[in-house]
Amino acid sequence: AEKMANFQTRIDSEDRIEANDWMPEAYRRTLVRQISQHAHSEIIGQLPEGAWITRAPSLRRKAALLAKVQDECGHGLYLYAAAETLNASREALMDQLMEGKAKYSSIFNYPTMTWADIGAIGWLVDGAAIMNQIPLCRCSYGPYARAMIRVCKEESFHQRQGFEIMMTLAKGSARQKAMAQDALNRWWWPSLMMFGPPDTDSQHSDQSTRWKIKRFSNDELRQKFVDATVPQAQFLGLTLPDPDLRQDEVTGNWMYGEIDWEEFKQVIAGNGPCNQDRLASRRKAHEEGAWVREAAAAYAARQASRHAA
Amino acid sequence: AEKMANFQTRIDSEDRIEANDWMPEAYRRTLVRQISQHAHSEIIGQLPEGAWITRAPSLRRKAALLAKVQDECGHGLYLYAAAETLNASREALMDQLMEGKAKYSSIFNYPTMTWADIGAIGWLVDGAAIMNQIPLCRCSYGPYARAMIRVCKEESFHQRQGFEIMMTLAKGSARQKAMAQDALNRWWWPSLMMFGPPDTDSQHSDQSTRWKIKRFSNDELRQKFVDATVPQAQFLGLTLPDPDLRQDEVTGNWMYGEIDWEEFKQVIAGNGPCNQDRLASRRKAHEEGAWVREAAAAYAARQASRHAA
Amino acid sequence: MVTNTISVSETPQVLYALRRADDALILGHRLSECCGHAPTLEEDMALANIGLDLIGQARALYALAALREPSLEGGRANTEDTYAYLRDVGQYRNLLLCELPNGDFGRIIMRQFLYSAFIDPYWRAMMKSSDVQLAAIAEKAEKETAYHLRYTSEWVIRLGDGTPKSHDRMQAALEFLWSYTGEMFDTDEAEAMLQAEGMIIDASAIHDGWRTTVQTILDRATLTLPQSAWMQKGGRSGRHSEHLGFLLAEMQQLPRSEPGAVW
Amino acid sequence: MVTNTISVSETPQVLYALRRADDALILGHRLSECCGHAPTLEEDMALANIGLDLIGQARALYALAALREPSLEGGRANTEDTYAYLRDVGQYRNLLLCELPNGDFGRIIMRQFLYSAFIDPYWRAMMKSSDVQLAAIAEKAEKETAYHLRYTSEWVIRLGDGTPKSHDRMQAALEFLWSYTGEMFDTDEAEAMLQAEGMIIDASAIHDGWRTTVQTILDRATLTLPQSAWMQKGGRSGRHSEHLGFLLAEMQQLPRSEPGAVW
Repeated sequence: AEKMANFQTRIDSEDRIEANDWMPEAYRRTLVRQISQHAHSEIIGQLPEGAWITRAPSLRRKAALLAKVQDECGHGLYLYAAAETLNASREALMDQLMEGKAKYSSIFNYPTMTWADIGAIGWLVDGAAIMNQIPLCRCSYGPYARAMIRVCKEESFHQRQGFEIMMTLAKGSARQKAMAQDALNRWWWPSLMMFGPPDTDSQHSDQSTRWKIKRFSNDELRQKFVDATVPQAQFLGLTLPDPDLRQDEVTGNWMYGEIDWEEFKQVIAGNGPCNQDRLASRRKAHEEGAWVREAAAAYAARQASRHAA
Repeated sequence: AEKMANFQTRIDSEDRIEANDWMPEAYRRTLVRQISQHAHSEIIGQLPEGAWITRAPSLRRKAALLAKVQDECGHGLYLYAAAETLNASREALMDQLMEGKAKYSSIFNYPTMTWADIGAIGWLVDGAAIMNQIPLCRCSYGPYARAMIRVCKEESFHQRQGFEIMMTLAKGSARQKAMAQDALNRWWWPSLMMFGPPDTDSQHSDQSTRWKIKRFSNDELRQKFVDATVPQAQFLGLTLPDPDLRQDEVTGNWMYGEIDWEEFKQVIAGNGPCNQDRLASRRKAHEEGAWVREAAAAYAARQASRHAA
Repeated sequence: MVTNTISVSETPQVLYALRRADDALILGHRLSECCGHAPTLEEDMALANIGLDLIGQARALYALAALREPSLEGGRANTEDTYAYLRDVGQYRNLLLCELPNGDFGRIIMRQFLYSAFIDPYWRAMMKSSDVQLAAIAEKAEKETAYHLRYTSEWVIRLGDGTPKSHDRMQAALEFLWSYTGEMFDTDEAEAMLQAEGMIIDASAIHDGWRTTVQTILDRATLTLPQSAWMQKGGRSGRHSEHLGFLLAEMQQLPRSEPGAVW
Repeated sequence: MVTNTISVSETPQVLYALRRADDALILGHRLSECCGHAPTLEEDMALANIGLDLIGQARALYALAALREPSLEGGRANTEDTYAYLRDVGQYRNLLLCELPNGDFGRIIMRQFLYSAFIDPYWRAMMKSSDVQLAAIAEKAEKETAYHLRYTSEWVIRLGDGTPKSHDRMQAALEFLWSYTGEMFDTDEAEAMLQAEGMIIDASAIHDGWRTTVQTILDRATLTLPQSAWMQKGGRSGRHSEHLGFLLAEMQQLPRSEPGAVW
């Protein structure tokens, strides 16, 4: 109990908790869950965008997209490493993912139907992710906070790239503009869902806030995102697919229509358009790579024993 | 010896030998080799054209090509069935093919690079095949002769389709015409090689001729093919890739330049551009289908024992 | 101007014909991908046959759509080939079920079985359409799909009740495909109008019979109907999986590489 | 007129640049296909890295080709994107080796190793090119390919000398790829002209060193150099395998679906 009080005192004084510091088991568990979900999201997040690397319409776009998807893999690596500082092995976490026991961001269960989706993901999905993640750069757990600083830096670059793709399309031919609008129509609502359930329904939040893992509520972050994004859409000359959208005269906030939380629940429950495909892809890569990992382990073991001998 | 003399008498009087008739072992062996090579050629021949079914440029062409490749599979089936009348099992023959021990027509070791290749194959390769096969409709072995009648009928239909594709391209845009010419350039010489080595080098021929398995020499058939094809190329407005091509004033035959028999030898020896790909495709289909064949056999056996019980 | 992407005036009749045509084309295309690669020569021929039937149905239905579509600017009309080759992924109206990648022979068979068990009674009922052209298409198609259903039913039974391995593969195929079957029975306002006119039947009316057929065959195949009731949809309104884009990239490459050319 | 297929004036300098650019682009594209699907996250990143390096090299080489190509009718000039997206399969000049399908991770590694063991010393020698732009491209590329060679060598050894299964797979990969290695060392008249000017080196001069590198690594990997001496060729003159057409259909689909659009 004394330890616990000390711990909370450190948190309250904005001290960073490090891997070897004492921490409550629930704090560790919460972090492992959150960090690993985040890591899984990066790895699964490679897939929808990865589907367009081979079809990117210019070499510049192709290189940028490949680099971006590679960055996501890198983010996954940092994050698994952060989770490992909490004694959760990457292998075990990835097994949970492949067994369908671990969550990842529901947004990646939507398909990338056209090239404009690559723009929309960069603009909206990375935009929402940054909104979620910037406060995490000040998370009480040091290794996570440091990973997030790096991640955020790269993601804001990706977000600008995505916006630039949307701009190019929005200023392009009628077909390109329609493509951009269609992508916006499909990605807008799922992006809003990325901030999680409304505050009235959200679990975990109170404790996470006390521990300074979470610094803003889901609805606060969602509102920030909407307020940032509406003017960007206007700038692009695209229409957000929300007839109820209007600016509050007093606060200046953009009030949005009702989110289809039933859809969100279904996607989380495994019924999104691509859940099955995503897990199947991940499992396939894992299974097809088994012989490689085994061989590498066998070789390393033999090298080690040779050196020992 | 008496049997042998009787046998040759029947052959000489243009009698058809049937499956249950006595025949010399060498006759049987020669036929099995020839029929199975022919069957293999049909099955492997599905692959180069099959590569364009999914990319055929109109629905009419797509349906025609799919039907054609299906016909080739059907020809394979008739021919394996003809070989089975000579006590050679389809399974054993296909195993030889997959092990690389059996030959098939060398032409199918060239790749189909563009859509025009589908035209060129229909026109030239089917054209050459028909030239080779029409005499086989009168082959002394009944089951083979009957299979060939059916095959030839379908192939002359395919040949007309191929010519029509070439015509459409030759009358199309500059790019389409260039595509047709390029395909002709690549398929012309390999088509001439389809008739086999020059008569001066040809093995097996004498005995096969006596047995009325073979009725014309390689060079005779090759000449017929060239004579038939040159006017067709002229009609298309395409140029045969042979600077030495000229019409003999006396015979009216078209004299062609020297064939690169070294290339032919290499392709036969397994070094054609696609030998490796073709066998790999066949093996893959076979391996991936193993569980299906096993299940079908298990089911059939169980049904049989249920009926017996 | 030579165009490389068409627009379609999707009146209810046109939309109806395109939906059915797209189902047939995309599924036929998937089957055509296996040509030369099936587990036996007999199955190679059978799958090609089914593919050919479907492509033929698609052509008849596209021709009908072209006939019914209000003519475009400058009097140009769409054709089977402009529908097939010059529409973008979001303009395709096929069931998600039809665009799923082949996977192994078991999944190919199971997909075809689940579809045939729907489409065969569907076309049979459509033979009574008040639209004589649709009725004629239905009559021809039904003859074909009756065979597809028979052929695939036999294989579902054979593989389901074959070896333990084949049983597991078929059960996995069924689970994989199951959530894509609901879309077959969906109708919308556009179709409701045509139903009211007696032009088309209500697809949802086929559901119970379909379920019985499926249950009967699965029982004989010793396979278990999945429990999950959640059903995917989107294809009918142009919201497709990531798979369809790759299929179209390959299929449309040549016509789109040279706008206006004749092949 | 907006065109959807370009013609290229293939002077020796242009042809040279396109050949090297096409090698890099096509191989880079193949590597990009694995992104998200590698056996480990580290290898996923490494393959993407190599892919990015190659695509970068391709862009530099296409830019050089564009600079050296005599200007087209109407003063239009080709660009990296017209070269990549608006040439037909027969206009591509890459090695057959680069277009072969990925296969498993072992084959990907082996292909990259065989290529890197050639191209790294090649670019090192090209750093002395009399053409300053080529020399600069070579200098940048060599830094990258030195890493590719190190990375792939380590994996060839690790997998060759890993488990019996991995050994067999690597030996099979080597046998599969071997006949495609000869084309790397081919030269022709167009290149001979540039060699005479000191602009480029003779690729065949790299052969012995390449062979030594390969032999050394294969020895450590307990793999056996194939006996067969027959070598495939064709890519340099536009005679490609059936694989390249599928790759291009996918890669070029979008730009060719809308001639003249900016993406």
